[in-house]
Amino acid sequence: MNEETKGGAPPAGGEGEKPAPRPAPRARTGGLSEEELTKEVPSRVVERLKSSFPDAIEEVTYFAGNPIVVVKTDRLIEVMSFLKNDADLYMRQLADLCGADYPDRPQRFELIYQPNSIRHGHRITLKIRIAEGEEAPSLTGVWKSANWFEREAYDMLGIRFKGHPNLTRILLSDDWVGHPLRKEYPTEGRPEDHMLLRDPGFRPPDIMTGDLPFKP
Amino acid sequence: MTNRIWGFIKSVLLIELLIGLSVTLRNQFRPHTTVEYPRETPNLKPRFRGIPRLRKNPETGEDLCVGCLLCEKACPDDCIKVVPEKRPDGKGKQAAKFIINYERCCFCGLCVDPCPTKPLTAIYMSHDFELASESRTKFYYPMNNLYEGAQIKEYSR
Amino acid sequence: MTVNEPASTLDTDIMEVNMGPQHPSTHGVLRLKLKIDGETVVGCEPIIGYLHRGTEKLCESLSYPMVEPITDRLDYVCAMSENLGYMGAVEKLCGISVPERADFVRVIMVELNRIASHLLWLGTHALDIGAMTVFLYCFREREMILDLFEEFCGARLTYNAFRIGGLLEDLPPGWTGRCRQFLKVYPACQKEYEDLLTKNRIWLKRTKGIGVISGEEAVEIGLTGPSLRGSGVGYDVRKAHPYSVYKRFEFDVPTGENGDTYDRYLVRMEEMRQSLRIIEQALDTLPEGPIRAKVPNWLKPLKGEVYHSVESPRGEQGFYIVSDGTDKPYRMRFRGPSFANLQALPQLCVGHLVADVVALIGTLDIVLGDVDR
Amino acid sequence: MDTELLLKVAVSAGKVMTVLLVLSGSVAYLVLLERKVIAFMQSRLGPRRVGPSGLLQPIADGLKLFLKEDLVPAKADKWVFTLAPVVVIIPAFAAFAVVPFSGESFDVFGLTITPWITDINIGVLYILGISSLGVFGIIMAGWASNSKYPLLGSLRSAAQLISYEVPLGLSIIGVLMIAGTASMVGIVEAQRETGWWFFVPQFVGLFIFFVSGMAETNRAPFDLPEAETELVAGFHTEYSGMKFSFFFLAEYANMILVGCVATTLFMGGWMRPFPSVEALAWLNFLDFVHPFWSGFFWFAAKLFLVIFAFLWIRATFPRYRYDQLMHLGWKVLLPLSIVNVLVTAVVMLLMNSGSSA
Repeated sequence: MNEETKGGAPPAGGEGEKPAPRPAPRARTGGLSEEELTKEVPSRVVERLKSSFPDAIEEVTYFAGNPIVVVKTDRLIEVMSFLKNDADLYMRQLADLCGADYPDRPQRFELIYQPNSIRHGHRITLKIRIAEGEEAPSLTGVWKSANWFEREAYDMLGIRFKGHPNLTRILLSDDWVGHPLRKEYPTEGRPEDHMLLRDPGFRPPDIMTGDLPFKP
Repeated sequence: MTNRIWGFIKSVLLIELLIGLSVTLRNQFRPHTTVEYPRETPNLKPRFRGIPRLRKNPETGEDLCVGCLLCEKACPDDCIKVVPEKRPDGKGKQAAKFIINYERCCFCGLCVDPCPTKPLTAIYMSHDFELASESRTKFYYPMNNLYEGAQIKEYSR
Repeated sequence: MTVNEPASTLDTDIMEVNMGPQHPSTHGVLRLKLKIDGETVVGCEPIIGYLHRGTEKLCESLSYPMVEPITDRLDYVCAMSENLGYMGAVEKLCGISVPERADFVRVIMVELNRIASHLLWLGTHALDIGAMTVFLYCFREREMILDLFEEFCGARLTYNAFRIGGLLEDLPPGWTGRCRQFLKVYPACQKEYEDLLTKNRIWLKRTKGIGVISGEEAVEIGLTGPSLRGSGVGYDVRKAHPYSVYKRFEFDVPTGENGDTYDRYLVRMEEMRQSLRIIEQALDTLPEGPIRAKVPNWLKPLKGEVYHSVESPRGEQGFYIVSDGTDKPYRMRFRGPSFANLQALPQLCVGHLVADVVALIGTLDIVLGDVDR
Repeated sequence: MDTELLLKVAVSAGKVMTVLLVLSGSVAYLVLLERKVIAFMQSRLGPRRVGPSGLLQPIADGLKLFLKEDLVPAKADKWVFTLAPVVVIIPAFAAFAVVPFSGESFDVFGLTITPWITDINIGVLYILGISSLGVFGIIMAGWASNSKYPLLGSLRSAAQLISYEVPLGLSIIGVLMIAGTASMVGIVEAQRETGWWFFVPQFVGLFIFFVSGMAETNRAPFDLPEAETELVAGFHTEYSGMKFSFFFLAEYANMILVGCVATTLFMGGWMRPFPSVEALAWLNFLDFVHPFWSGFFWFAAKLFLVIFAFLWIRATFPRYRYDQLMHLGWKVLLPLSIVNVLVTAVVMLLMNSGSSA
């Protein structure tokens, strides 16, 4: 709708686009610059975590005002129990749990947790990284709500959780092959094949080659 | 105490049930809200998004489409295919083939946003929405039919 | 689920009943494996996934603007909230600030949609419990809202109404007047539903004390939205983590006391009134000005990841986007409130009768498009 | 062979056929009425497509049901499955034998044709007895379907019918005590004699009768056996075609029956309002055709009122839960009906002793 396409970063709304020295894909957002987005923000949760578990934290980054803490896998339950039960943090709710797949990394999967403190309004993104074949610790002992989320992560990415009471597929059928959210899983199948199975006489018109039942 | 007595009387007299009954009885005499659809045509608002169609310049009758492929790129469902060609007069391009696969279209209107022929966009969301058809091939249109509105209505009776 | 053997000399058996996926009151394609002893539910296992469309995978091959129509189809009952949440996530990811007028219009739309969604919930919930007239009254009023939406964005269910950085089109002329008209008409309509239900003894019998969950437990199991607030926890994303321009409006977050079906009903009824308040304030202070920030059509955000959540009518609707610096999201995660809420169903069901199961499905207000994604 | 007997049999058979036909027709149109009334209450229009504003809809529905494939589930007990709808529908129609539809008799060829099939001196008991037979059909249907939802539905239904039979029966006793007869015609005549229609002294009885009647006929808010949102369709989930339509007809026939009984016992049957007030005699305006018709008109009008109340309540209220229904039946209605009987007895005793003294 707005100005588009004709090369070059558009002049930004508000803050102004940052000029050059940035790695490969040039961001074109019209919004804040990288510095502003990745700026460190004071966070009580991170402070407490750093002081209580100095050796469990691998990495702390910030994006858009939200701290992202990477925790060592074997310390996860400890850290999470602390987050949940510490009176100062009191993150009683696990809002979300999801996995992400990075096939080129040595530790292929990331599990991303979003604990949430209803009393204090804290929020933080917590991550662990695990390699393929490795088992992640299950949080079902800490939060009941982790149950289905972990089943979903297993279903979609094939991450196994140690200590999960019922680690079965949840969204896909039990006889499904593969884990769809892995990057090597194809996005597109061929729905036409199914059409052929149903009606052998039906020839799908191929829109891309213009092979149509009429002259366009 | 009086409250409790009053409450008891109320509950014996079924007051709240009678109030409920009065609501339904009152509504019996209100005008109905049914739209008897195939008999009455629904009142479509100007911005209603029906199936996307192509449009000619209403003054000159020329094709508005300049074959820029922006709609093809913007479509989340991959349902538009445009084959551009040079215009006969040599100025710019036009669409030689313009195919919309209505089987896949999700009526989102994202193809209209980037269309460069402002203010009258070449592709627009028409008010036609009666798409049911007996054959899948009917969902692929010859380009000529894309220009005409209200084509697909096929049912009878 | 442990099954208590009834102390009886008669040989009794636990019967397994399949409720759904095709059943009149499962609100879509939810399947419940119920274990019943007579009519008492002793075990309940939800089986989901019949509507799984792989949207998270699909989003990885679409550019950022193209995802919006997909968010419409997650929770199709409140597509505006989904739109707003997704827009918020992308704008957070890119650091785009939205013009004020656009934000106000968005809030009006989302709150109208909240009313529409609660109306649909009320209708179906009442229908499940047997009061079928409320269903049609609710739809009558919902139609008014949908007419307003149709006028604004051209669609009645899958709106695709907002664009990254603002709106596609401004409000049509005369829209605010018609919206005010609706605000004027609506409270009387809501009184009708209340007359039919709130004090009705049958309704009270069917909802009071059914599916009680304490606030602590509700937080633990991941309930959000009205289902959580019915248990007395006043957690509302609009207040706790204000997004858009919600900070500028005055509204209350209603909470229940007992955490039963009736309280959740009251909370939602009150929420509709609060939404009316918000819309009224927004209409009164609707600023003039541009409706869209300057955003390139072919958006390429920086490398990074954000979690953004909004208060959809069902609860916390979260969007987690991982960007790898290209024009397509690397990983898109939709945190559906219905998915998390449905997890509490087995806990709520056990010990109640079969007839209460439908009331409990209704009170959690699940939308299967949101559960299965 | 006695010709008189033959003639009597022929007349009876004719009346039976008439009642059957009229009843089937009115059941069909009762469905249309229900759909229309509820639609108007819900600001809809109801069926509109078949015939002028949907008037031919029942015929289309009946035709559809008649032509529909008649499925029997593979594992069902075929005999019982087929028998069940018959067992349900026969008592539903048979109970109409003692209902007086009007007060005046015809004289045709010297024969007096009464506007009721028969008038037996235990008419009320006959209706109670016959109508409670239907529950066997329902149990048979639920059991023979060999499916879980019908089984649950039929169990619910059996429990419900048996529990509500008791307050239903007790609620009538007050009327019987005042009238001093159990004949349906006699009760109407008794109402003419006392000058009061019995809903005035017996309003509690009428209330209990009405509520139990709703429960007996499985109408909302007591439609648990076929609670659509819980048990899909209850005991007739597996039925289709004609067998289904038998259940359907029986349900609506039962509804009309309850209406007829309520009209006869409590609302003065075929009498016009205030039958003792001569100034209102013009209310019998159909007398110019035949007095039968004005009686029938008033009977039908009262029946319509009762049935309208049924529909109205269905459109308004939520559904009870199974245990709450039992609670209402045994712990509220049953004691109330016993108290009603006692109070009636005491009052009658007092009045009688007053008049005799």
